Amino acid sequence: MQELLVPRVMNDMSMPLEAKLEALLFFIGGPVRIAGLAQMTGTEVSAVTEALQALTNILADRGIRLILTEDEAALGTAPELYELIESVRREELEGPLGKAGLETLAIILYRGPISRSDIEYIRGVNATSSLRTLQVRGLVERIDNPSDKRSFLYRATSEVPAYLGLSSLSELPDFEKVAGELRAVAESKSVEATVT
Amino acid sequence: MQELLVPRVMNDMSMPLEAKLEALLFFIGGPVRIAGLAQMTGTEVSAVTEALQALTNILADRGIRLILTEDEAALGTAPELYELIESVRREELEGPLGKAGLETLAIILYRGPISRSDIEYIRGVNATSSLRTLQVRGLVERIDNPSDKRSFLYRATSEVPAYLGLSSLSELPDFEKVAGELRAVAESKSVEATVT
Amino acid sequence: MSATFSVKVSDYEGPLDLILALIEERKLLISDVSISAIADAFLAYVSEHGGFPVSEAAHFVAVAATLLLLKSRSLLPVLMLTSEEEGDIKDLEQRLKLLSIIKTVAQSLSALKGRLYFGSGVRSVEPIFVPPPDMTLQSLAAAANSAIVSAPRPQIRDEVEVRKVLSLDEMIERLTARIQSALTMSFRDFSQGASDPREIVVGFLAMLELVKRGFAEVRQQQHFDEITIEYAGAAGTPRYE
Repeated sequence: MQELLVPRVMNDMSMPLEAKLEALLFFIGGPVRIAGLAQMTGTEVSAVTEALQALTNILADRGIRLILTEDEAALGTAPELYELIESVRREELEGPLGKAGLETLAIILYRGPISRSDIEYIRGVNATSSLRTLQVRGLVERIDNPSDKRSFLYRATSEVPAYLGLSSLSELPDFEKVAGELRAVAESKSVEATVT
Repeated sequence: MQELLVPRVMNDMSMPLEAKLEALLFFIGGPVRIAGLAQMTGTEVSAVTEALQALTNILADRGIRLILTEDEAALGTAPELYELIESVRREELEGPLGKAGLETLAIILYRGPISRSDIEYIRGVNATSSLRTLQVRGLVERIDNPSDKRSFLYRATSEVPAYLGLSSLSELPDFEKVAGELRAVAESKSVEATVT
Repeated sequence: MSATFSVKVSDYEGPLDLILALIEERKLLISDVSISAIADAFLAYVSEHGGFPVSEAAHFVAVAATLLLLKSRSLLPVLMLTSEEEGDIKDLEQRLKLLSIIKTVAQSLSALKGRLYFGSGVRSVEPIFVPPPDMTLQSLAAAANSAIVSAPRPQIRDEVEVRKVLSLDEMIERLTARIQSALTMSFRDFSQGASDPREIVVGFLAMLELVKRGFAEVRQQQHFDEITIEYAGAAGTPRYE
């Protein structure tokens, strides 16, 4: 089979930004930072975000879908084709996440970015091993805590919507409702704390 | 506890053959024999050929194109985007490996051939993108796992010891000690797996 | 019996998980009343089951102490809790509510089937060996060591004995001795020497334990009355109501 990248001198100005992003995401194969995409294509982040939205619509009922998180984008196979892909996949099988992993993931999704101690506060158990499992599976990543240099926060990666069969985290079940409920309970705590 | 969401009915029958082929080619990432595609999708070769024609048309002015030879099919980036893709590829090849890349390479050198899950267990983070970079740069290669047909092992290419001036990997600094320690860590993984 | 607070990790994911399970079992809503109602079942469960790993000990003891406070507040009106202790109770209630929401969500996440797979990128491009500038024998050895340093240590699965304020066993011994000598005494007499409300609570629980074991008879004529303890003779067969 001949080279897939057929060298041809041509002005790529004719291609819309969506097409460029699609090609880049396909070539790279995994999640790419939106800021990185802007740099590669020499455009503004806002333009990239807009073009990614357009690409989402273009791919809406295709075999390939766009997966978007706040700052990353990736192409993935359609969730409806899960079983087909699973049948040709040659990677070590990963079992489903256990109760601990799912609960920790849920806390990070609906309350994240969140520190380890806040996760432990909610679950009442040590979170080290759950966080490790989630990191190993690429579902969660550790970032610096902007308000405390010595600690870290955990947040979901673009592997999470892919893992759950969603195109973006906004499709999470009852996202607004649950996040609101959690906020309400958590806030009643801080009110309490200032009163006493 | 009430259900927040009714699980989606996953029925890939609703997806046209083009979409299935697109997903398969995307996931595999390289050329696939048309006979193989027919087998994977459980259809006739003639139906696959026809669907591939349709896919060619669907992708006619997109960032991803279908490349067809007589008996193989692959997805590729649009030829008009050659320069863009080439510049990204160069960038991937140059520059330092960084902490994640170096640690992954070191683990493979001292403890390879090693599975992705063992690397991930040792490092505590997902190894997909490090492994991809190391492979693209010709530092690491993927081989079949003799004890598990469904998985792969990773080992250093012969260029690495040559470049480092070693006639064998056992000449790496503190080889016995470091390899032993890595082995101990990887073994504690299987112990943990049986306990939990 | 072991007087340490312990729970088998395999059954419940820590104290909050156990409390939620007990509340749910009784079809109660989360409130200080329902938490207080399951306190006995909670303490019974933890004294009946085996140990738990070191890493869980701190979480468990903190929650158990708050439960003791709650229980005591509902049973011993003489006990005045500090605002900090009241805060602990409110806090526990809040954590249980948060976790309960999370559990529902986690369940619906596990019901999501199907997933999207990333592509493997374009693989037709032949790898080119380009030695990275930072790849040297030294940097590789350093990287291997740094990977080893942050790698997980083999898990220590020892069980620890956790003592909080006073262990139940110690209290039971003290109570037994005093009951035998005085035959009849009031709980107030018994708890007079206690400085920490938690100590009173442990005493109270120890008393309940004695009743259960058939060592003592406890009488309370009316609500808020003096609680009287009587020696019920030799250690007999345990009684379970």
